[in-house]
Amino acid sequence: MNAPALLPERATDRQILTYYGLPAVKPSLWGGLVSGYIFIAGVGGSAQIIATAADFARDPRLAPVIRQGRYIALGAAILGAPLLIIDLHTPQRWYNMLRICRRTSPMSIGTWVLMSFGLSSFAVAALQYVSGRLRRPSRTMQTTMKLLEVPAALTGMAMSTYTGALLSATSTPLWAAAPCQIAALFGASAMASGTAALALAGQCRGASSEAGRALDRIAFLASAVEVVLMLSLRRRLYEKGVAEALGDRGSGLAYDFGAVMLGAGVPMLHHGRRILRPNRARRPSMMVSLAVLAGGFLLRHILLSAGNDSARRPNDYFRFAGGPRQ
Amino acid sequence: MKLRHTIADRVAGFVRDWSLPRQLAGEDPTREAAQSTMSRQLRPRLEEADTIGTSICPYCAVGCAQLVYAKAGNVIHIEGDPRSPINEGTLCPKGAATFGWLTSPQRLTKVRYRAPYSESWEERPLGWAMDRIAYLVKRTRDETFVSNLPDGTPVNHTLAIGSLGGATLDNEENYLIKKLFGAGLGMVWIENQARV
Amino acid sequence: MTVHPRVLDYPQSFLPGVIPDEAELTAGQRVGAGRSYGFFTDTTLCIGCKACEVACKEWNALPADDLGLRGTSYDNTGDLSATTWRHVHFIEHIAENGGRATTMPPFQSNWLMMSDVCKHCSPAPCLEACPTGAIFRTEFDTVVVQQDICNGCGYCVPACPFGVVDVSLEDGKAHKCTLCYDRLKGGLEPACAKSCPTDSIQFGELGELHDRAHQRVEVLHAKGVENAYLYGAPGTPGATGGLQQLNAFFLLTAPPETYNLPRAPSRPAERVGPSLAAGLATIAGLAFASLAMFAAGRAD
Amino acid sequence: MGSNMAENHPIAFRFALQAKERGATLIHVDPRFTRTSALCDIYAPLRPGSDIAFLGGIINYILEHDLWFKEYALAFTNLSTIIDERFQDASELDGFFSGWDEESRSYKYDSWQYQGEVVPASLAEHYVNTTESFADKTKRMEKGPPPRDPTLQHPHCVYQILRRHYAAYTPEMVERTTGCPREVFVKIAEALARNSGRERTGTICYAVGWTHHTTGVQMIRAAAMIQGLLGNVGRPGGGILALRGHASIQGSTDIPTLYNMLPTYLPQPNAFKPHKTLKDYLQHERTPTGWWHNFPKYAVSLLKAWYGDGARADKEFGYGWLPRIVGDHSQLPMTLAMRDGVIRGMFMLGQNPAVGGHNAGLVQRGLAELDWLVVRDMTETETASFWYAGRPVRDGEIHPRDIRTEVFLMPASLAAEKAGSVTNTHRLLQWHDKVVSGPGDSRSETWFIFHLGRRLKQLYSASKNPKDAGLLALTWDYPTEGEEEEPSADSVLKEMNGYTWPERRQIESFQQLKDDGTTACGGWLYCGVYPNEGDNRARARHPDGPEGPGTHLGWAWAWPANRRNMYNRASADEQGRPWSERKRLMSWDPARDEWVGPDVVDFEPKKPPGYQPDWGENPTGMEALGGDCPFIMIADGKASLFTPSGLKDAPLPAHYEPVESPIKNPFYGRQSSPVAKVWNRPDNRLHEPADPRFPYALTTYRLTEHHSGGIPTRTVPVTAELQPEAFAEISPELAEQLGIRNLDWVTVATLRGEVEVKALVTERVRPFRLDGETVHEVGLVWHFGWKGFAQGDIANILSAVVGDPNTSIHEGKAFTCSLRRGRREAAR
Repeated sequence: MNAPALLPERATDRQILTYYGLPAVKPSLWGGLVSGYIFIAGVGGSAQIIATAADFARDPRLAPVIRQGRYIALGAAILGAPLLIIDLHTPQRWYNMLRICRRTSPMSIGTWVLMSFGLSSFAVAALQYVSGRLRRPSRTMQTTMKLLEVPAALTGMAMSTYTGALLSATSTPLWAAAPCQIAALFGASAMASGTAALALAGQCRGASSEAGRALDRIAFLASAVEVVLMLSLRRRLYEKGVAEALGDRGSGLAYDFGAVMLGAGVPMLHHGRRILRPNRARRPSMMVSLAVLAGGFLLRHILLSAGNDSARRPNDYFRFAGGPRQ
Repeated sequence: MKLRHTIADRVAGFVRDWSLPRQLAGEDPTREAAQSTMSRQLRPRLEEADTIGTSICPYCAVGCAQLVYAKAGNVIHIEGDPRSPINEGTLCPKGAATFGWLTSPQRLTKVRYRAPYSESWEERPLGWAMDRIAYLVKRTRDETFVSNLPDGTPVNHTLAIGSLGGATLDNEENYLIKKLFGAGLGMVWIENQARV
Repeated sequence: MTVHPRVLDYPQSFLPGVIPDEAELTAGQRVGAGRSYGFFTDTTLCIGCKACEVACKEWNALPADDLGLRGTSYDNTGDLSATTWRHVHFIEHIAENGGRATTMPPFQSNWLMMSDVCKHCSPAPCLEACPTGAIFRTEFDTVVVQQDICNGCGYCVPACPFGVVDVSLEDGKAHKCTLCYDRLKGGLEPACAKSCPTDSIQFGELGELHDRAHQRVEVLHAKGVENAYLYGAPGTPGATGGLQQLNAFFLLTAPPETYNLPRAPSRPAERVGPSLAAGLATIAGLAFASLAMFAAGRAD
Repeated sequence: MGSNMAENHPIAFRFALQAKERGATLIHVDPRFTRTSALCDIYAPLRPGSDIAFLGGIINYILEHDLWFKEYALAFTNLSTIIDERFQDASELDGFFSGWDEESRSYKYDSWQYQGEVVPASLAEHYVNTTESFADKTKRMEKGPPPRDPTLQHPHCVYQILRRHYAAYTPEMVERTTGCPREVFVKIAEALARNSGRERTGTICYAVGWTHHTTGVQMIRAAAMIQGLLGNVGRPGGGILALRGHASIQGSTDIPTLYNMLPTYLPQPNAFKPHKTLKDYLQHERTPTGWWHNFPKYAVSLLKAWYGDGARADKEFGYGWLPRIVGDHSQLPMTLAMRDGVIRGMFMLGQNPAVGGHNAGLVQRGLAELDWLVVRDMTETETASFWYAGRPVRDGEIHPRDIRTEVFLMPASLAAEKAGSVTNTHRLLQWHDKVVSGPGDSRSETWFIFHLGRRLKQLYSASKNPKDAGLLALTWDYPTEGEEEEPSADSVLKEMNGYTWPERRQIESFQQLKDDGTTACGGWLYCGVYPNEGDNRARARHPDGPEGPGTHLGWAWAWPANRRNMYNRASADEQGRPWSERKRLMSWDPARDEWVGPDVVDFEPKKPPGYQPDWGENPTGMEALGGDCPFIMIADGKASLFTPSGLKDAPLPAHYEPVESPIKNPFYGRQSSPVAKVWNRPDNRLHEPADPRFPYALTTYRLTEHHSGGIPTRTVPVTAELQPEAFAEISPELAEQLGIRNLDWVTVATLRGEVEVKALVTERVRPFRLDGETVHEVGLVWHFGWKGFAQGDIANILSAVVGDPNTSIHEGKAFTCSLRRGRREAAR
């Protein structure tokens, strides 16, 4: 029992393949607030990861990186939650997010991830701050920090990538067509933004050059992975026939130049050059870090609005949902 | 269910309907664990009705029967009567909108009067309007009543007053209209939508 | 003209109370918790009268959304939304190769009509996406948005593979057809199914509805309507990609896209796993790479 | 045909679809492809106004192919009756029938009568328009049976006349006139004929699609002839079903707020007929044979019900007080009378002529001429607001300051807010309870009329003037309930049912009515609805269970005498045996010596099928009708395939073009019906036939989502949003020709006025190929106005005041118009 082939098509009858061109699914109601949150969650999560990685490397010269990473992570957690609450259409019932845990809902998973990341980041940052004030930090404080930093990093990883799963676990054609690519891309972009944030923090607050070099290498790797993933995402969307939303002038150009070139391509080259000529030892340019951060936000925002736009195109959705290719 | 406003209310409500503990205790998070107290105690509002009468749809001539649910003198819902062999509980879009018609925001509740040459409505009591209409009917009838034609044929009518209406009215209403206007006042211009 | 025998127990003109188990009189079965109920919509019986749209709005006191003349045949409703939980489609295929059809294949008109509604899928993507547990599966196996819990996060809106549920900007909550959850509790048939003049919308227990639907398709095929098929019953288009069945399923006679329905919708929850895995894998890789780089940095 | 059941009577269509499930063939013949056509097996396009060509074609087809049901037609119709030899049909007189009197522009019936016998009409106006006086000629009806030739060879028997008259209605002519492809027409004729006979029956459903024509009555007559020939009358699944519009339009015709009738089809006394005295009235309106022979009992009982003790035997029971009509007082001339200032005061009781009245611009100008206007409705209707928002005011023709009309707008109660009975299209009187009171000052019409009557009686109480005696004698003592003093509808229904006088004991059936003043009955046909105290049958809610007979005699009450299938004696053959087991309904049970079956027999229960009148005794009334005469209301008891008297335009339907038609009449020289009521005056000018200025065929109609004038659904948000704006439906071909795109504003114009609506370009409307010439059609929805949530221009601004000669019903279904892109100039 399968659906019959198309009725004999007539040139005049445009609505044969759609219902008067009306949308088949509904776009999400999310906008700048949500794309902002996704970006910030990424930065916070990866900042915590980098801080923890630096801590495990047990290189005293990385202390500022660790400290700044933890504060950035806490800042992100504190800033993220209100963004989400404001975006609710009945914000006074925000606490209902903690009413249940639904394994099938990335937003439910995300809520508990945000909770745990927030708490652990707060604890680590608090301990960090207190130990910073004491001349001789007690051993127990050190060990608890060491103990808490692992869950913080792990939840940081989740923070950076669950938002990808959140988008793809919908019926919006553009998001649903590339679940793995989007989540991976958000992860890579998060790391790039995280390192950029730390590089910026380093310049403002002062950091050792070794830390700078390590950050360069990480930034280069993250941006490279990001570029690769962006291009594979674009190809995947074409394969699935849902790239139209990203194809037309507006978001297509923004994606190609803004996110890909500005956000990842240029920084990758810049960090690459710095790695190849270590001796030039110039300080990593503020502009590049800002570009990465801007590119990171732009990437999320474009994917979000392009996704909403693709939901309004019935032909995109029908192609995604097993409809006839044409 | 009172809308929860105060913080205490919110907290109490949250705790009462908190699904996590019930979920951990093994309840299905898609079903019982997620069900709120309001959903558990939900009842159809028809059960609040204190009077349930049978009516006939006021729209077309198929004559579908309707059940009218009323509470404290106000209609709360109207839907098809399953006992009628004509519609067996079903209703068409107009019949289903009967409740909407009775409670339409555009319904008149007061008598409106427009004086000759005036450019606006005025509100007037019902009794005053009835008296005024009776007076006008008598005046127009007395001025225009014809008992016999010039050739002596008895006609006993007035051609100056007309009445339109009845296809949407009950038999009892039509009967009194024809009885008073026809047999009583001698009007002949009595018509209704049967010819529209 | 056949009426249910129990009708004879209520001869009064003024009834003492709501007729108990009225669904038995109007749909031929009592409604009981623990069984799964749904709609079978047979579009070959639909006369496009929109009684379902009106009955739904009257029962649920939904406000009118005055959209004006849309020019899309007799459909001025446009789509399901937070204030419209039933929507009748009108598709005109009158002209065929220049001429106008006069003798038409039986049971399938040149003017397709179909009353669209929430599919009450099982499993339900909106339910699986809902982070607050506002959307839940009732004791009648239907899917309902609980207005006292929903905080308007809006995640169910893009999750729904059929674009049904929507968040109202007036009251900030998600709304969709509840399969008349309150009426079912009172033993009443849902308002739209009870009102449907030609029983195109049939309410009943899912097992029974599936048998009736398959039988109806055989009858139609025998009468020459070859392209009649079920949409949403287990193993048919619409119940695909992880969606076992749609509790509100349809009998259609044209490709699903004509009715704005996806041919093979998929269950979004199935994308959570792979997506999270890919994301975590990538970032974990980068994390260890950065650890390695830090460590290398320490060496020299 | 002539109706759109799925859209306008959806619940009735429920059973049409159930019949289709059990193998019935559904056929829809309509100018547009509608939601009914979508569910049918065969759809035939039909140019508006050409229905008789189509139906005549079917009669021709049935006769030429010998498909008619012989035993039924010969036994129960007047097919074999011999007509006066002077009769000539339209084929011989190029569109006229014999008896045409040019000077009086009407027909004399002499040549239409049975040979040597004058047949009184069975309509409410029994008077036969023959040159000789009616009274003495009719006596001969009792002398002997009408002349018949069962062998059908006689050149003047109805069968031969039909063959001659319909010879021209060949399938080719049908295609030329209606635009319906020949093979589709033949397929339909075949389907109808094959599904009739002993084992199968077919039904024809019509509505205003037929009545809204100047030849409307003849269209329905043509369908009656087809069903008579095919033996589909009085049998289950047969008949001609009138899908009436309003909730109680049948009731408002039975208890007629109509000018030409007294309750339950008694003729209104007419100044130009021998109705001077009660004796003349009874004698002339009483038919010698058939049920109407009981006429005097019903007339006297009615007068007794109205005037009570005032109706004294020596005072003609108050007959003198009844007003006489002096011509046509229907709504069409009423519009003109208002416009000419004849009418000075008007009551609008739930009617909205500013939208529903034809030539609506003229109606609104007429309203401005009134001294006073009382509008009773649930909202401010277009009629109530004409003086500041009407078309003449908005176009600047008149200003509120110049309108002297004193307007009262009074809130009215709706169905569940008042008790009362409504009569549906199946003659069922169904009671609706008063569950709540209307909002604020809303009152029912019974309240309004009762209290107005009480005030008038009080105002006239001192008058000795004989012209007021009738009013003072009116029985007006209905008990009232509640502090609103709502008169008891129950008591009014009891009066309609009838009771003995003066004891006022309820009467069980109209057989007990007397003409000596000892019985009072407001409506003889409704006698039996309230047989004894407290037993209101209209309120009975006892349907049959699934095993029951399925006639549901316990659910409400059908007039006459709760018979659910009219003329159901015809469901048995001459010997009283059912035509077939499959289509069994009533049959003669020799053992019990009476007619038996699931329905109440529409016949004298004890009259055996073999009974023949004893002509030697000059039998009158029902004795003059044999056991094989199921049509008891007709003078000879047989179905009238040929109508000797009663119809003003023709004994046989002949195709005439509508008064305004895009083409010439292909059948005859005579273009449109010679006796159509046409008022050609400056404010009601008509188009010439095939007028190049107005080339398109215009038809108006309603949608499922709206009702009558629109107010009952346009003021309800949930239905208003379903069809929010007025629109005109045009074919893609016409749209392309005029450069109109979907949803463009267009202006439709006639000599009466202009209307601007949006265009809905759809393939459901098609151009008609008529003999090489293409005629385009414009469909216009007519129930919009400037009030309510859904608004639009009033289509009836375009229509003209023209009417059917018999019923004075307008021609809203077929006239002509022009169409252009863009809005009205006046609006810009």
